[in-house]
Amino acid sequence: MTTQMTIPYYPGCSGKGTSKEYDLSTLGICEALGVDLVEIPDWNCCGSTPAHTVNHVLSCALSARNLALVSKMGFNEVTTPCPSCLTNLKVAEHKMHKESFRAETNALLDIPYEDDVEAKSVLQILYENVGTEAVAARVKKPLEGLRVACYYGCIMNRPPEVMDFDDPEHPMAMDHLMEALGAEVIPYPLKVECCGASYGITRRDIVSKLSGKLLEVAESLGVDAVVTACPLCQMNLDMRQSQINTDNGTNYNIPVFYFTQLMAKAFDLSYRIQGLNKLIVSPKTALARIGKVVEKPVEKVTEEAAEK
Amino acid sequence: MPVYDGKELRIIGFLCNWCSYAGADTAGVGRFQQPTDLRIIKVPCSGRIDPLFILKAFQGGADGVLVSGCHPRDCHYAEGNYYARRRLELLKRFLPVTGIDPDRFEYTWVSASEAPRWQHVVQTFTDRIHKLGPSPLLAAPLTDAEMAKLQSQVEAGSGCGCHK
Amino acid sequence: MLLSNKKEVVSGMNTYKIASVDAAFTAEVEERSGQIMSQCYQCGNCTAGCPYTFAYDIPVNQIMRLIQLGQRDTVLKCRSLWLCATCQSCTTRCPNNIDVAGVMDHLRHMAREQGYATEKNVKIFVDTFLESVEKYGRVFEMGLMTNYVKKTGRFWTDMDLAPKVLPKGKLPFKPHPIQGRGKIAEIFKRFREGQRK
Amino acid sequence: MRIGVFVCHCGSNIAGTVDCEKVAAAAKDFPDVVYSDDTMYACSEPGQQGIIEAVKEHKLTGVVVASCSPRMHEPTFRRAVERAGLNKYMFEMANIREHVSWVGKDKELNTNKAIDLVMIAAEKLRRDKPLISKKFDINKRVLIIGGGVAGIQAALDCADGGLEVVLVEKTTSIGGKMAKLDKTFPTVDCSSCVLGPKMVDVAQNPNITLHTYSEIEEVGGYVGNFEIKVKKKATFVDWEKCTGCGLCMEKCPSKKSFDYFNEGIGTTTAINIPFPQAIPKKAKIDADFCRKFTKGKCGVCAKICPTKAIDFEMKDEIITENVGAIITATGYDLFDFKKYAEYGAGKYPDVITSMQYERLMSASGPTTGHIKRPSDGKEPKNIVFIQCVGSRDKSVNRPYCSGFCCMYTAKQAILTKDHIPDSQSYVFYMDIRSPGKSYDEFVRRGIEEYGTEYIRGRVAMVYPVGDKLIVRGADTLAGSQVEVEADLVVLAVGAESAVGAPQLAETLRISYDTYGFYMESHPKLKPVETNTAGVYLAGACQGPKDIPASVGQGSAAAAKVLALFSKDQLESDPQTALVNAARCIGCYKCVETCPFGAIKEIEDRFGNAKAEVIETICQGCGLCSVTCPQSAIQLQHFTDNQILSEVKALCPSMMEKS
Ligand SMILES: Cc1cc2nc3c(=O)[nH]c(=O)nc-3n(C[C@H](O)[C@H](O)[C@H](O)COP(=O)(O)OP(=O)(O)OC[C@H]3O[C@@H](n4cnc5c(N)ncnc54)[C@H](O)[C@@H]3O)c2cc1C
Ligand SMILES: Cc1cc2nc3c(=O)[nH]c(=O)nc-3n(C[C@H](O)[C@H](O)[C@H](O)COP(=O)(O)OP(=O)(O)OC[C@H]3O[C@@H](n4cnc5c(N)ncnc54)[C@H](O)[C@@H]3O)c2cc1C
Ligand code: SF4
Ligand code: SF4
Ligand code: SF4
Ligand code: SF4
Ligand code: SF4
Ligand code: SF4
Ligand code: SF4
Ligand code: SF4
Repeated sequence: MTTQMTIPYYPGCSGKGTSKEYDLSTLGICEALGVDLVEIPDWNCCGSTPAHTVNHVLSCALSARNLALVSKMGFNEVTTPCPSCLTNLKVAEHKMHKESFRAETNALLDIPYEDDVEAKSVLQILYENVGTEAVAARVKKPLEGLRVACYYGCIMNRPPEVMDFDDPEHPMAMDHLMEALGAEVIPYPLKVECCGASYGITRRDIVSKLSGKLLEVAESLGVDAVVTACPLCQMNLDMRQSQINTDNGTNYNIPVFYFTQLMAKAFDLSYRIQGLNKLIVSPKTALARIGKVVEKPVEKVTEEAAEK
Repeated sequence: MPVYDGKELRIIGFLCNWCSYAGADTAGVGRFQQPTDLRIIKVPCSGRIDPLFILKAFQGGADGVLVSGCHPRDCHYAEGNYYARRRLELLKRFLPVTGIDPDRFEYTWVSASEAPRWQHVVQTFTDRIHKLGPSPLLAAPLTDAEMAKLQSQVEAGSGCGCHK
Repeated sequence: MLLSNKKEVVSGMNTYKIASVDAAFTAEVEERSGQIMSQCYQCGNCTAGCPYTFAYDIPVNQIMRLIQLGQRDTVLKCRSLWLCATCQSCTTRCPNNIDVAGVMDHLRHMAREQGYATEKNVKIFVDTFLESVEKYGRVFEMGLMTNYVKKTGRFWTDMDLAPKVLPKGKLPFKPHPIQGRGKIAEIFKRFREGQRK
Repeated sequence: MRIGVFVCHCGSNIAGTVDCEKVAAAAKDFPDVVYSDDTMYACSEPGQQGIIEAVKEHKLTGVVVASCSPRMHEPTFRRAVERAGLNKYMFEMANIREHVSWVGKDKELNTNKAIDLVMIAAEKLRRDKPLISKKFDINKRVLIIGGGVAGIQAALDCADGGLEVVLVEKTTSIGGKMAKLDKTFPTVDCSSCVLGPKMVDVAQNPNITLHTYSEIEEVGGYVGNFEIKVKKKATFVDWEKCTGCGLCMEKCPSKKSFDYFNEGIGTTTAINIPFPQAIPKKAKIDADFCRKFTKGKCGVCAKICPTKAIDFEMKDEIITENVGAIITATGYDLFDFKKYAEYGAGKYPDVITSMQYERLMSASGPTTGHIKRPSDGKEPKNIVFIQCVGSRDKSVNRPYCSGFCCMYTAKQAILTKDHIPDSQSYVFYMDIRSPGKSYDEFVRRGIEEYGTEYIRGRVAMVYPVGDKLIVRGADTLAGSQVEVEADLVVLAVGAESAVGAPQLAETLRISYDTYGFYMESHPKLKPVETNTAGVYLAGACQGPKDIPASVGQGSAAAAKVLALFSKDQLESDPQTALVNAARCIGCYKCVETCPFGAIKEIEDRFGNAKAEVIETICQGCGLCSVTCPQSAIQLQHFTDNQILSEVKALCPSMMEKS
């Protein structure tokens, strides 16, 4: 029951560096699900947040070049795993509906961007085009017993007018995918709170505070792991977890997966594709839970009450 | 708020008493400024408006004619505006035959509470008429005979819902 | 029980002169952002949701108020502008549908154009990032770090991470420039030419 | 014809941007105009007297007043003209205030426009004919739709005035929202102690016929003689037999039915009497939850009922009521709080609506008046109230203020302290709106004596941590973000128009605004009238209103109906259609078109088919005039000739030709 589709793929710079495992696992699971990701030839960096904080025409030009490349491939859709890249692609598309803006932007480009190309996150493609049923059907080793909190990051779904996917306050796509893998999803209330973004380098105190809060709530829910869809979130929560512990006097030890890694795990794909060795906080203990179903302590109470 | 100073055009509005006339009043009460070209004729219901009135207005040299009534479903007389809509839609399609630019005619729905909407309607319609300029018909107005012929054409319109 | 209340003591009130209201500033922000400032009724929802309020010198709803009051310098010199992460919380929840994050973005542009940079390191980071993009077409993360450290003259605060991260092979030591990198440099070049005009 | 023109200054309202003298001077040159003058306030007593004297002195046969909207003062001037001895239809008005002086600033352009408007009025007047009203009998019964406090008050006042009242209520009991409230501001007296006796009065008053669990299906006729079709929905209990003993409720096995009266806090049985003080106190089966209907077997209630009242075969029934006037008092409904996902509304059980909170506080509620939070039944200590949820919020299309939520929140915070002395209430607000007698003092008392903590700012999000809810808001006065750890969050949901309000308005042929609230005839001068003769408004159906205002309007509407019925006959509006039999060819296109069935098919004395208008039924829409191929049927006062004369007045080239 696999969907056969081909779609241009924009990995984003971090996919080739700090979030290599996101890139590899994305490619791996998509292949397993019959989604053929074709990397855009010679794509360039979208400029991430820095570009649009400097100038919108410049920022959109960087993304428009990529969109034009997609057009040239003969497609009108593109997918990317990274929410930051996604935002830039979508905003560029959105803003260029305005004639004058389009002209200004195209003036910076060699090949003007004239068509409409819709950008979608890999998460959206998996959720909408592939579907949870097909995902569940592909599972070889269900993640039963693994208790996860799904964290989407601040810009995956916001602002809703631009992103146009899932609920902006309580998104559920990743939750449903994780459920399809057999994992136990604990409702995580801070799904869309900001992790501190790229201030890790300039203002480490900010990231320690914001990501610290995310970990604090995750720990209070008693989850085994946090699941993310954003390279920056993952980096702040995983790589900087030790810094957070130092700064806040805490002692968290919560592994932080990309959702695609857990899919690869459940699909029983190769270790290289799973890329679990790339994680800083060791996922060993968490993964050991798989197969051992435990009692739910906290959440049960409120859910039953809600039923009443 | 551009007012067409010194070169007003002749715009006639037919407004139903219950919704649009009241809406224009509400706009007045709220001091929603509008261009001054429009002259309003009050009728009980948009369904009272005979396409003939509109043709006569154009024949007499009006540069634009605006009809406004209650929103569909909101008619004070239950269904008058449905009749109006059918008739006016037909008239709109017939206007080119008469040599009148159909852009000089518009019908719209404005309720008693929609003062900003009324202001918007008057502003955009007046702007539109000024873009089109004075009606060229003034030079050679239709004769009454031509008029009568036209009216019979409108009335005989195939499947004309307005005169069922 | 109030959990946290950022400023223990509210910093003293300033006097602003009504005569100092710079209507042109308000108009410029409206023109650039496409948002209508008078629609903000100061409910504070943006500040309530902004994850960075604790780090801001002026909370975002007050920035909106100061724009209404045409306080150009106070706004463009504030540090908050440089700390906003464009997380979209404010935009998503503003009851008046104001794109607050967009306004912050445009204020940053204006601050930059006027040569203000009250959070110097943030500006340096942004500049360094874009230099990397301009040079290679993609970001070269390792190079970015090195250059940032060079420019700020600060010891690399993430040194503690090095032993953990480097062995994972996630930070290539060499850039992967794209073939079309000349094209990217040109985008920047044309952009600068356009700016000068 | 001798026409007199009077141009009103309205102080500076008109004269400020229109040169009234110039308008009056220009009018002197219009055909048939023999007198023209300007006047300071035309509607004032001296103004009207001036018109009357001029009519006599100059032997005028028709009058044009150029002033405000005819919707404002046409009746005033018609009466003046009548006092001067003319037929009141020999009068036209030019609207040079709402349509001229108030919407344009250029005095010259305005003056020209005013002259044009006077000209078309004079041209029409030249073709006006005297019209005589007919008298007709009225049916002195009144229909009241909606049995909330406003409808109850109107019903009792009308009944006291000797009128027969038909009260139609959608749910099974009257009482409306007020019946659900615990105590009411600003006196904090028990809601059911105030309302209960009134409800009983309704039940006992011989002049009041009560149809509950009923809705309006169709409205025909006109002021004085409406014909109403009322749908009595099937309750599956024969109310003639049901004594309200409640045995069925004890035994019904379907105990998890949705409890509408308690706003879903707690559950009820499929067969139920919504609350102990219900009027009428009769049981109804909720077919969505009854096992007999959903599963096909049960019937326990039928076996247990001592009076054999249960009737599973019962069908909806349509009955007809004839009345002379209608008061709508259909109230309001509450904003769907689930739209605020950031507050976890509908997701976290301890985030509830203000109305749910009323039920939690009420002694007759599911917790018998002990405030227990829904999740775990614990008594909350920190309670956060969030204001303006679904009000003053453009992003959810509710830009208006709901008016009473500031006050009920102040009340709820005070009552919370009474219930739980060691509790602390926090109110996140944008503005405190308390403009009523003793209202602001009440709010201050909450703050000063009960220690309610008011925090000026909206809340961005609510999220649970452990068994607490973290409320993150802003304190814009302190210029900071603030977090409160709450046990219970109460959302002050705003008021919106009642479900089905627009549809009912269409049935009644009255107007409603963008949000479904009914439009009054004039916001200041006719607050309980509608634009449809004989239909009046009371209570929150016209816009959010608290109890004192709703009751006041209920009485006001009743007074209007009593005044209407103080005469035995009403005058019909003579602006009706009239058939010119000589031109009529009997095609009956008009008969097909008339939405009111006002045209009869008759034969003249030669046996020719002709049409004839029934004056008392004709509403004066003019649809028939446009339909008639012979122009034989003409709406009087709006004939083809009259309207075309106005068109001609505006079109110079036609003027030249004719
Ligand atoms: C939480 C809360 C607390 C409040 N506390 C106070 C307070 O302390 N003091 C105060 O002054 N005010 C208070 N109010 C306001 C008060 O509820 C209203 O002022 C009052 O209920 C308005 O009365 P009403 O009769 O106009 O409308 P409603 O009470 O809404 O009654 C309308 C009735 O019409 C019926 N109906 C609706 N549509 C139809 C239809 N199509 N056909 C037939 N019947 C229909 C309804 O079923 C209902 O019975 C409070 C409101 C809320 C939400
Ligand atoms: C500056 C201002 C602006 C306002 N603007 C508005 C507005 O824009 N819109 C609005 O809706 N409201 C407005 N109002 C409120 C408005 O004035 C009142 O709502 C309204 O006048 C109340 O009418 P009333 O008949 O109850 O009282 P009043 O207007 O006070 O009339 C009472 C009358 O009774 C007479 N009287 C008093 N005592 C006696 C006695 N013992 N014997 C005999 N006669 C007596 C008085 O002389 C007076 O003529 C405004 C008020 C102010 C002060
Ligand atoms: S949320 Fe919107 S309205 Fe409220 S203070 Fe911020 S910008 Fe203003
Ligand atoms: S976009 Fe900026 S100002 Fe808005 S909430 Fe996020 S960080 Fe704060
Ligand atoms: S008649 Fe109308 S315009 Fe004249 S004074 Fe009275 S209210 Fe004003
Ligand atoms: S239906 Fe029968 S058992 Fe139920 S309340 Fe009525 S009389 Fe009693
Ligand atoms: S038949 Fe229905 S209402 Fe009666 S007892 Fe059974 S479930 Fe209850
Ligand atoms: S009454 Fe108060 S809480 Fe209600 S909408 Fe108005 S300001 Fe908000
Ligand atoms: S439409 Fe005209 S002609 Fe035909 S029956 Fe009616 S009045 Fe007579
Ligand atoms: S004017 Fe004509 S169509 Fe309208 S109600 Fe009267 S008879 Fe019927």
